[in-house]
Amino acid sequence: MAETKVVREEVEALADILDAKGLTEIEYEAAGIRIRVARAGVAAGPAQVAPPLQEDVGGPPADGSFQEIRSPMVGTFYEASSPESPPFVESGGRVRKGQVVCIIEAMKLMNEIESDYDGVVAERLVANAEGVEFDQPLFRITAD
Amino acid sequence: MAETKVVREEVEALADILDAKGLTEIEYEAAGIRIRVARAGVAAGPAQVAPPLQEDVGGPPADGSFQEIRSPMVGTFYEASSPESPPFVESGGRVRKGQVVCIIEAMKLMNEIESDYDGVVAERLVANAEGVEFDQPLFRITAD
Amino acid sequence: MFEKVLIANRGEIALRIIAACRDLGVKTVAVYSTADRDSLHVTHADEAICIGGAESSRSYLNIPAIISAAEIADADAIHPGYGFLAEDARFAEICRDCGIRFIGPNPDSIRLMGDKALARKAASDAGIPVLPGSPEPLHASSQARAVADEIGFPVILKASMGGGGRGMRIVRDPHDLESAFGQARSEAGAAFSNTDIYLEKYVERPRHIEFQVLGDEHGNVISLGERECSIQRRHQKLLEEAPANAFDADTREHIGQILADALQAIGYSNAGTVEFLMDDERKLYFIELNARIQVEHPVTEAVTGIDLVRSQLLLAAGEPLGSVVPDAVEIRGHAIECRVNAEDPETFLPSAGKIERFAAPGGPGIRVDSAAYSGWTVQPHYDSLVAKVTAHAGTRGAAIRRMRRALSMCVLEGVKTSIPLHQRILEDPRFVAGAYDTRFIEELEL
Amino acid sequence: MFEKVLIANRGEIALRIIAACRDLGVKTVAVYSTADRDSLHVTHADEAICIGGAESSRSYLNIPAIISAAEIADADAIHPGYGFLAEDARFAEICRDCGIRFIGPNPDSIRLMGDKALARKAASDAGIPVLPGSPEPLHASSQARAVADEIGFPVILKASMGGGGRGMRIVRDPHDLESAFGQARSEAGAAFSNTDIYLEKYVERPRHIEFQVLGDEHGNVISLGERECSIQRRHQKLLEEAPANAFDADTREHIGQILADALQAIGYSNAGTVEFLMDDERKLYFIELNARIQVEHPVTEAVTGIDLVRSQLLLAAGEPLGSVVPDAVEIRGHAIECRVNAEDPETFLPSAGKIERFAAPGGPGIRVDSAAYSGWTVQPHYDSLVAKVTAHAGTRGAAIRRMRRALSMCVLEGVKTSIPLHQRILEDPRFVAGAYDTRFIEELEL
Repeated sequence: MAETKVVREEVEALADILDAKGLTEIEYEAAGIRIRVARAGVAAGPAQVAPPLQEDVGGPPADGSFQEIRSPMVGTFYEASSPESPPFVESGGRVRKGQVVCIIEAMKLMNEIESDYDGVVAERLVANAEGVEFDQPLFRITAD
Repeated sequence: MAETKVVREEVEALADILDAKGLTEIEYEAAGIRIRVARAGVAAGPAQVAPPLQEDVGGPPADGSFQEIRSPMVGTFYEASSPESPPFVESGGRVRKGQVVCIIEAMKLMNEIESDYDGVVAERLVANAEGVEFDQPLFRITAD
Repeated sequence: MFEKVLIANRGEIALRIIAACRDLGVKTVAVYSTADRDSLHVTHADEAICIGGAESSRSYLNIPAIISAAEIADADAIHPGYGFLAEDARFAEICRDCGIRFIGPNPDSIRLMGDKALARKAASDAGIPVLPGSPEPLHASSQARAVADEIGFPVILKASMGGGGRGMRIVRDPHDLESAFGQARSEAGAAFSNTDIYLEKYVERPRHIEFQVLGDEHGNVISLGERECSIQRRHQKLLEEAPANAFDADTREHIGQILADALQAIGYSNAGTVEFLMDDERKLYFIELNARIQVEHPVTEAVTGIDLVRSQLLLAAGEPLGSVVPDAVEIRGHAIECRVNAEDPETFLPSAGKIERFAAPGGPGIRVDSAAYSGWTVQPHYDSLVAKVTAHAGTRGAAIRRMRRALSMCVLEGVKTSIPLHQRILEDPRFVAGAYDTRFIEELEL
Repeated sequence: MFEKVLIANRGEIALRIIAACRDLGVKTVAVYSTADRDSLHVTHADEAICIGGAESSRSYLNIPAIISAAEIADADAIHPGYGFLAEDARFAEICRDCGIRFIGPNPDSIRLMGDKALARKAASDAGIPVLPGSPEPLHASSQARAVADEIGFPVILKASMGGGGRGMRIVRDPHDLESAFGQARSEAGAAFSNTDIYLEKYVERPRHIEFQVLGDEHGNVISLGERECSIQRRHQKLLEEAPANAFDADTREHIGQILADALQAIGYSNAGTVEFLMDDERKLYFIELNARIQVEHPVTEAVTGIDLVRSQLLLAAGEPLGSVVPDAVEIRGHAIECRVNAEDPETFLPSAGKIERFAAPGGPGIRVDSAAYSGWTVQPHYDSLVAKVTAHAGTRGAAIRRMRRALSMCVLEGVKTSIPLHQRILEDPRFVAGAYDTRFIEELEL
């Protein structure tokens, strides 16, 4: 559609200006159209910038860079594939990207949750058979 | 599209002003168009800090230090002691501390208002026989 | 009564349901999207569970997430509010299958009312007046002509599968019927791959009248009288009243009884709204039944004194109608609701953004339903309703004056709102006279 | 009707008066102190005039400034609200002398009711029940004994010029009367240089009952029934109800008629509240008449459907009572008001400061009167009332549930409030049973 193209051009034009001028935000509004382009944190060009704020995740690692595995759905957290089986992962254990770390049951479906990171399980944040929200942190993984 | 180009020019112009003046944000709105450009945190360019904002008193004196004579009560402002008399003070005239500058009538009582300052009457802010609030500026007085 | 109700909605209706639950001593579970973390329904519910991302499809329309939330919170019922999943028969079925009470009609009723053709037929069979027209698709313009001659012009041709005006033609002159029929068929064929066309009487300047009904699980249905919702822009209601203008008690009684009988016959339960067109001879024609609580329910609450959301909860829990509503429902005074939307008054687009200052109006006769507060952000992902202001008074004139006063004393800064439009409506002589129809807004805006 | 009314007050009552004026199409002038520049009464009035500094004596009690403001704004009437100048007979006289209508009783009525002894005598003469006691000062304990024997113990001795408990003695045993009389006299003499002592029946656990009256300028007075205001802390009302608990219709009718007759006889006009003590035998004793609109007027508005502030305006403009209130005043359902104060729950001191977040409760049956908004500062100069929440429902039980719900859904951050205390009151079994008296709060707080 022609309309899409016009919009695309305008947005690109604004994005170019953002870059060229070292801005962090442009808002533009005209007859029935509103465009906002922004780039968080770093401004291009001369300006020096404060380091990006670490999002507060409430947790310990003093020094620590860690990653979180978060729940992609609402459901019930299970540490193992069955009550008799050993947990998929244990605190202090090593995980590889793609490895199943737990199961979230939602609507009778067992959803295997995989690690997005290679590393060590620094902490498990949820008890077995506990309910979890969308986006709730489940594990903290520290890099090797 | 022609419109896109016009916008580009306007946005770039605003971005340049942002730089030149060391600002962090400009919002611009005119018939059917609204543009906002911003640069977070550090301003590029010369970026000395702007002088502290003068509190807006709505008036002229560009350079100017002036003092205000304010109404100590609610009432009606009179420039003279009677309709036949000349005004107590005129714009451009000189006043001395303690000199009567006007009358405020409140509850049938005529209250003479005196200047707190020596100086020149830069401006009279109230028309004759107009109602004035408590603390409303009546005259601006510039020092000699 | 339920122990704990999950509210599968957001905004003012979620607060409204929390209020009804709290009045009954029932615990509440809010669900929310990542965009709604700072919302009042999250603050006020006893528990709150994040169910997904900002887009409705990932959160408030996400059936598995909502059911899972109900399961982990151990909720025994779900109130769907309006919009989102409120009229999704499948959702109602899934709730039932999961042993969670869906607070609304049974899935069969929802499904029946969701199919406009079936609903119309059921209504007609039950003796509810419907627009005269062809009950079955028409295959030739001669058939169309025969029906049109019988019911009288103007008529409207509609594609059976239609929507958005395509395959639709209004015919005022019999001579135009044949060509209009051909055009409608080809448009319908192109748009929906189906050339079925049906024909209905066309009402030139209809008024929108709707009846509030309540039914229990034991075969009893009652009508609580009507509302008038003719003040619409692009089929979005802006202002509603109860009772309707110049609506007589006999008609209220008569239609109410027909509706109660008809809905009893199909086993309808819980709250519902039966929508009608009214022509200039004040004849009513069934359009559809909305199988849920309605945005504008406060006007009926004001004039009847009946708490409709509380009634929904009680009825869903199996209470008989006789213990939920008084024996004789009385209509007292007049009520008007204005839907204050955050929207651009020129473009009608949602004016998303942060509310810099909000102070709701108060005083006698004013009710406010709102999830807004200073500092709250109107989300672009959802509808633009910021507050519902309801004015109730002894007479329509007094209700109008109270509403004008309330809107003039509503502080809402930071977003553009529909208040100036509402103020124009409330000052318009036709509105004040109660002599308006669904074309009021388009004529006001000329 | 007036063209323009100046409101000599601030806060929620100023907004309440603006609302009533707006409903009547009357223009409004707000006056404000320098501390109240950002107040909603300034925002919402048609005009606003700064009249002085933050201290009440320089602004809201500053008669010349207020009269001057009325003159420069060309207001033809002044509504004093409650508190400040509302019961200042001199102010009412100055208004009259300046040709400005004072919206309230005439100065003579205000002055009569301001003198408690005269008011008591006038009430007694008019057949209003007063506490039995000595009409004149007593000069010897033997006199006191004679009166006490006649009316029965317990009795209370009070200094005629008294206040603050000095020169006051409760006597339960006849043997203690002589020494108590001596103590009271010497205390009175020391404190007030006047040893006049009088004696009254002492009510051990009184309830506070008050009747709302309205009178026109043509000699007609009506009673709109009673309120119960026994929930008080240090004589400050915290929660009020209408109707009173277990108050029978016959008493309402009977006392109402006596009041109407008595006030007609003295030419009382506009709104007034007649306060009574009620003893445990449910007998009523006149205390005083407040010649103004009362903070707690919304509970009467809720159950009668009568807008009292509108009525004040109409009556002051000379409308006859018959055109202001309906022929038969009906009491419908039950209403409760909670005064949400910004105060420290331990020390009861005003908790002045900025309100960080305010979201008033809404939904069915809830009315809010408030001048607060997020970002508004509770001023230390004035009273600490932030919002009045009124719940109305068909029954007292339902009104209590609605009030609990409303308070639980009131967001008020940044200052300490009385909400937790209100919540304790609303959960207390004695309160729920309606079996409480003016000592309720002190016993609750033990």
